[in-house]
Amino acid sequence: NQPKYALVYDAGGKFDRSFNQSAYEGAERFKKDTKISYIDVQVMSNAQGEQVLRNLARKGIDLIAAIGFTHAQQVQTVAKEFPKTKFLIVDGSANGANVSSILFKEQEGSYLVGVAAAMASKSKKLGFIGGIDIPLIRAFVCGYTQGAKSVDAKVDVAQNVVGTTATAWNDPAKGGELARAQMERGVDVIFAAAGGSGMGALQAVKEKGKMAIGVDSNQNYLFPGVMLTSMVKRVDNAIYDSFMQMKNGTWKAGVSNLGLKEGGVDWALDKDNRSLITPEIEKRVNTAKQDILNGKVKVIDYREASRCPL
Amino acid sequence: MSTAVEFRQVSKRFGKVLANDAVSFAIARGTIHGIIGENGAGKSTLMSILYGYYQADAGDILIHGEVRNIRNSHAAIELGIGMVHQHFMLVEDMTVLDNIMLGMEGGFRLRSQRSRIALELASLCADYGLEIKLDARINTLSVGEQQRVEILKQLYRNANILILDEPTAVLTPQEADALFVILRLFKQQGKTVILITHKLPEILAITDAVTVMRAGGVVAAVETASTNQEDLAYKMVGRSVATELPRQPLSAGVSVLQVDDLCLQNAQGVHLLSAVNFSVQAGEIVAIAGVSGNGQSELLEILAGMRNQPGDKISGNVQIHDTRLNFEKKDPTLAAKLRKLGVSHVPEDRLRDGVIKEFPVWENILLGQQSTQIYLDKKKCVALSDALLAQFEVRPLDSHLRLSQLSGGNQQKIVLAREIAARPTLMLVGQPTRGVDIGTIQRIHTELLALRDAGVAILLVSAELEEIRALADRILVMSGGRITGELSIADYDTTRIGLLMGGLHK
Amino acid sequence: MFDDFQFSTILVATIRSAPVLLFAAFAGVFAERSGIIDLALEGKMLASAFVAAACTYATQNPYLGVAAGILVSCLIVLLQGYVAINQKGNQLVFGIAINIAMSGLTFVLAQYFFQLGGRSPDLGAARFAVWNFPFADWWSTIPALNWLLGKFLGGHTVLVYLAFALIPCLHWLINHSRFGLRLRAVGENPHAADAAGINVAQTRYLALLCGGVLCSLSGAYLAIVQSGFFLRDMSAGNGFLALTAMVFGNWRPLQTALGCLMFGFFAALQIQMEGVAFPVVGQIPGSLIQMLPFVVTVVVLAGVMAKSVGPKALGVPFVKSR
Amino acid sequence: MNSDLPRWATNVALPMLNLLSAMLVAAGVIYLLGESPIEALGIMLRSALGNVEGFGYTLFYATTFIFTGLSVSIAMQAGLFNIGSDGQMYLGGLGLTLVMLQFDASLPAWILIPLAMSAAAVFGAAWAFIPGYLQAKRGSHVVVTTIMFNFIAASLMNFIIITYMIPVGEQNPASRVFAENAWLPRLNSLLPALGDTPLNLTFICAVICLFAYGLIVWRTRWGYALRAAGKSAHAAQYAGISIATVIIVTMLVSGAFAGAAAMNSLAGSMHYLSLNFTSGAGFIGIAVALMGRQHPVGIFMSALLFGILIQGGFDLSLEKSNIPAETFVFIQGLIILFCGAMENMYAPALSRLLNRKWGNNV
Ligand SMILES: Nc1ncnc2c1ncn2[C@@H]1O[C@H](COP(=O)(O)OP(=O)(O)OP(=O)(O)O)[C@@H](O)[C@H]1O
Ligand SMILES: Nc1ncnc2c1ncn2[C@@H]1O[C@H](COP(=O)(O)OP(=O)(O)OP(=O)(O)O)[C@@H](O)[C@H]1O
Ligand SMILES: [Mg+2]
Ligand SMILES: [Mg+2]
Repeated sequence: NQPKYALVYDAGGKFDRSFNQSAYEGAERFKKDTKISYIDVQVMSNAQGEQVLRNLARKGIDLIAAIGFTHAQQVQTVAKEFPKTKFLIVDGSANGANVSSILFKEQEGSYLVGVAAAMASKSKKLGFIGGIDIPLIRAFVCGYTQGAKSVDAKVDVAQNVVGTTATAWNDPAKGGELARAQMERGVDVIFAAAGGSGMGALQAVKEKGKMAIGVDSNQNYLFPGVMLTSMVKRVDNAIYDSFMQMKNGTWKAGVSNLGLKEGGVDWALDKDNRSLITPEIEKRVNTAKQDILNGKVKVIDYREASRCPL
Repeated sequence: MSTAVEFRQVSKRFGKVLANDAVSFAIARGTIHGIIGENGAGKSTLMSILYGYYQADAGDILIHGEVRNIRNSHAAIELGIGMVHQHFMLVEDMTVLDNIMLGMEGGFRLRSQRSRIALELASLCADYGLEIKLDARINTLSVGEQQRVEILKQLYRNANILILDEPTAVLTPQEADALFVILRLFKQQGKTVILITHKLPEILAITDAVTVMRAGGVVAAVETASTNQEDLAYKMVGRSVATELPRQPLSAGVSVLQVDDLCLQNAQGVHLLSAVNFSVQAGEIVAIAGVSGNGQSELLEILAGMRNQPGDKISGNVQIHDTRLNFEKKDPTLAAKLRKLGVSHVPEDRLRDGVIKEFPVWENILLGQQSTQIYLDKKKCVALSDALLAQFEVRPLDSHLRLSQLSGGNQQKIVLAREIAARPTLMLVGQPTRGVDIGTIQRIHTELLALRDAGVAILLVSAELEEIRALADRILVMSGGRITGELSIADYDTTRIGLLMGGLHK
Repeated sequence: MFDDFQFSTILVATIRSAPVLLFAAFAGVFAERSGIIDLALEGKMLASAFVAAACTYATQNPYLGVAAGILVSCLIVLLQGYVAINQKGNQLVFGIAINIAMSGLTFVLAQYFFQLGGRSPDLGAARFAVWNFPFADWWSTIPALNWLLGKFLGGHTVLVYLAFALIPCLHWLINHSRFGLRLRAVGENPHAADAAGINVAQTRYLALLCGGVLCSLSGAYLAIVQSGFFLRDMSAGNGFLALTAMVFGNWRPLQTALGCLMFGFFAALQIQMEGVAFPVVGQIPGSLIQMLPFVVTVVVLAGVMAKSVGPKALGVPFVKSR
Repeated sequence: MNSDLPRWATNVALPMLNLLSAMLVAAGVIYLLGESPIEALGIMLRSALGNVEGFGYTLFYATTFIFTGLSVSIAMQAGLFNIGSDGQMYLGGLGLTLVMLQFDASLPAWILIPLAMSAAAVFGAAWAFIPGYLQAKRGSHVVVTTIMFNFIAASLMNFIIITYMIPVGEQNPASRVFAENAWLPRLNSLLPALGDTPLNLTFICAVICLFAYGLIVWRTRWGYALRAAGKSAHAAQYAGISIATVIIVTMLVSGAFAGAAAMNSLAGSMHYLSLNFTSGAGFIGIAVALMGRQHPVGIFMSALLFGILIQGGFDLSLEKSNIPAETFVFIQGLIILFCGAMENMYAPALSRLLNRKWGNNV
């Protein structure tokens, strides 16, 4: 008897070209490799989250993967009601003997792209664009800045967020405007972590012939020659692995924090950005990676103490 | 003489109401033709059909002998028909010139057309002796001036059939006379005028023929020369209408309203009222006569606690019974407080101030009285309302109807009924019979006199001297914001009052 | 952080982002001056943004995209006219219905056609060309001229110039043309206009259609010029901001344009204020700075521009009876 | 307009015809998406009404909409278009959360919960006060100021939640979870037959508020003044009703209703304050108020309709992966269009039909 799988996206939706999509790709890979299908759902509002999880649990799904921190509390609640069902929460943490939480050390990946950005920048002015001002986004900025400053302490990082409501992730015009404003002020590399709004930023960067850094999944292919790199967050791997473990009976509850070492985050280097990454940059980034891996560099996690002491 | 307009079996139904019932009559070219009838008789509806405003359900309209299908006002205008509506059809925020050229601009660019049309209008004004500032905004004009704009509009459109729906209801006698001069000029030029009015003397004075309507149909069509006021009134109402009402001798009591040195200055610094002094005793009717726009409306507003315009300065002393009114602090609830003192108020513009058209009748009966109890017991309120409707012969007798479903005259009766039912000790009444048919006028006058005899102090503002003569015990004449004279009913003298109204006191 | 505000940058950003609000607010002016409340701006923008992007992508011609956007916007407007003028329905409800329906429909269609999660593919090169002043090699050497001609006045797409050119045109059309006179009359007192022989329904339909065209340009600008693709819900409240600018501007073209530019200016200022350390208060958190344009609007409305009075017949269906 | 139709026709037949039309268009869309409309409708109805638990969820969603619908309705009665219910609900959530976080360890539930409810109402009212005051005293258009206040509320709450509410080390921008005695009693604890739904005490409050609303607006002098001021400023002045007072008080009550809406999701279901927890419920309130014609029964029915759409639509999209959840956003729009904006579309035809049937005596 095969276990049954389900995937619950958050309000960003399955094709957000960001972590929901990444989760979807992981599940698809699992489906291709094992010929086992799964159910996927998207919630429209917070209150629905709990209902979705409960519905799925009642349907006899064995492993329910919830994507996005908005589900954290809901998973915890529902997991308690259905002790036989396994839950996976990505990007958030929940307690429970049947819950596994996967968090990412976004700061480590951000550190690497910060290094690359500082190396590639001629003006030594970098930009960052976030969706909403939330801890996750602050963790991105903090790692990015730390990485950049490790190359050259005089590097400046301009940062903006798109907005405060849910539309902030779907406002490419504003994203583009933020990017243009930053470029007007001399910024020549922009790291956009703002969902659909970020796409607007990348587009604006392309128009101005500057460089951009993508987020979550490898976005290099979107604008070859413009994308300096992407800070990839392997949600797909997390989902794939978790589903596989379930299949093989090795699934375990608990919190895992996936950083560089665990292959949870990384920077992206492929044919699309090969031309922008000079050997020096590549060397410097790889050194930084080594330093983090062997503990020589400790990357600040904003979320630990809600501070970014730089 | 050829006919200008002929109605053949014209019928129009609104839901359950048959507003026009197979109406047939002809209007001769180059005449002034009167149409009279009770409130709700169907006069306005018929004219609206002629002007293309409504479509008749059945029947034909012939213009200059030809059957015409008048689909909309545009078609009517093309046929040379013009209409001056009772509620003026002017855009308040625009200038006189823009209002007149609206719909007949002559070109896409206004600026070049404006000067051309202004010249044309100037010569028309000279021809007809009209005096109008073309660049004034409509909302700065008096009612009489607005009406002149409407007429100028029709002249500019070269209307040769002119419909006027109750044109004199809101005019002063002087303004009415000026209007008739223009209408006669019209007639001299071979144009046709259709005049709707509730004032029989006007009919007799100016029309050539009269059509009398009742309940949607024509009940009589006569030459004016062959009839008289009593006859017309009888035909209209279907019973004889007494013109003189019996009155008890005056027995005035204590002073209820005392006004000393009342002054009002508006935001622009204009003195609308200056040093107004008078008093009203219990059991008497004091009437204020005057050309409208000379401060009577403002006086009534102040006394009713409704004057609350930004920038107003009110000074002086107003005392009702033993209470002195305080005007220092603008108090929007003053009107409610006055009611508690026993003041009732029939406002001049009843349909604007005195009712809420979207509310059912029984809720309108509560207006102003709403603060007497916390919980409004619907059963009790409806019962009260039903009783009042019966007492005042409001038709239809249904408290649940939306007020707007009643005819204008009946809406007026509801305001009056409500204010009388409040058992006031002081009653403020503005223009009580404006736009009301003669049967209803008689009813309203009877009620007011009954109140007076019951010891209520009544302050009456009216532009109708006839009405003042029928009701008042004392007459105050206002002009330019001052009281220019006072006389008792025994000394009633139309010429003297006329002079005082013109501001010419001894 | 960077030491100073770059005022010039703010001005350029104001110009660049103005068309979205200008087109939409002018659409609102047309509809509302004729007496029809237009809460549906947001929905129309979204629909035409989608259609414009999809069509541009399919044909690789932005002009065809804009034309298709206009067509769709006008179709919605015809429905709006049918509801508001013929059916005498509730105009507010219509607006809300269209906004909600379009938010759903554009996503469903975008997903159906492109499978990109409510996004259209990137339009790539199929976008409007940027217009530049001639003799660039001469003036670009002088910094001031370079800014003025290269960034402030030049370097925009045709839609930007169109939006700004519309300001005086609209002012003239509304206040000094026959159409404008009739439009205003119909919005202030349709009964008077009707009595003057003007076809109220026709005038309102015409006004709505003008608004429909303008509104679609706003959507097209969002999708084709500013973003380069369509994204679900990308109107992001701009339709409501445009309405606000219109009320703020007392329903008059020039003041409305001023309101739009003010919004644009404060949005640009807000972008520059993020992360800047201020003398006394220090660095203001991003989410508080986001409030700036909205707080300014409230303050200005409450202070300087108190009492905006709309067309008198606004929102009241015209029924021929007194 | 359709005053010549009998009551059953205007109140039942017309809305049904309109709903049917909306459903037909929706069916077309579902068909185009490659699914069977009949089957889809079946799934929806079964999920939203056909089982106790689903119905509980439907009522749970409806509860929030009743409150926001009341908020918009009461303002509309006074002639004010309050678009700010969403922001007021958001702030109401803040008030409730502050009380919960402060006292959930120290106070017993029977004090804590009423206290939190009042705080929600007070915060909502306070957020509505400023637009109300500005409208009353300065004439600033309440439509514009409330829209602005929605944006300002979003920024402010964002700031407060991020800066002060997130427990240290947490990722989720949300407050900590309230202690269990701060949770509103669920109705299934009284009536186990209801099954496992978050339907809670707030629903009872909502029904009480509907009654209170009807009573206050149509049967008290205060409601009379409110409606009079909303219909005619002149008549209000004539009757000595202070319009400024009416505006301010009405906005306070409207804001309080919106604030109280926060109870349902925060104290009844989620038990913590999170970013944008309102999910646009305030805007749905506008649709509810307009479609329900500001009448208590109408508000209840249209809130229920939206509850059905959300609950049923959600389950449908779960079962039919071809139908994205956004389809129901579209269908919501269609229903508002047909039942709200074109409500009288069939009136002439219906009245013609009836006239033919019973002769021409209507
Ligand atoms: N638009 C309408 N809808 C329904 N009923 C109407 C409408 N217009 C007029 N009526 C009804 O038709 C009848 C005739 O109205 P009309 O206005 O023609 O009367 P009138 O003779 O002008 O009265 P008045 O002397 O008061 O002006 C009235 O009973 C009125 O209620
Ligand atoms: N929808 C409607 N249903 C029923 N009656 C209506 C409707 N609309 C208007 N009426 C009636 O039509 C009549 C004509 O309106 P109008 O404004 O001419 O008043 P009126 O009767 O002429 O009164 P007045 O002469 O005092 O102005 C009014 O009595 C009004 O109540
Ligand atoms: Mg009449
Ligand atoms: Mg009349």
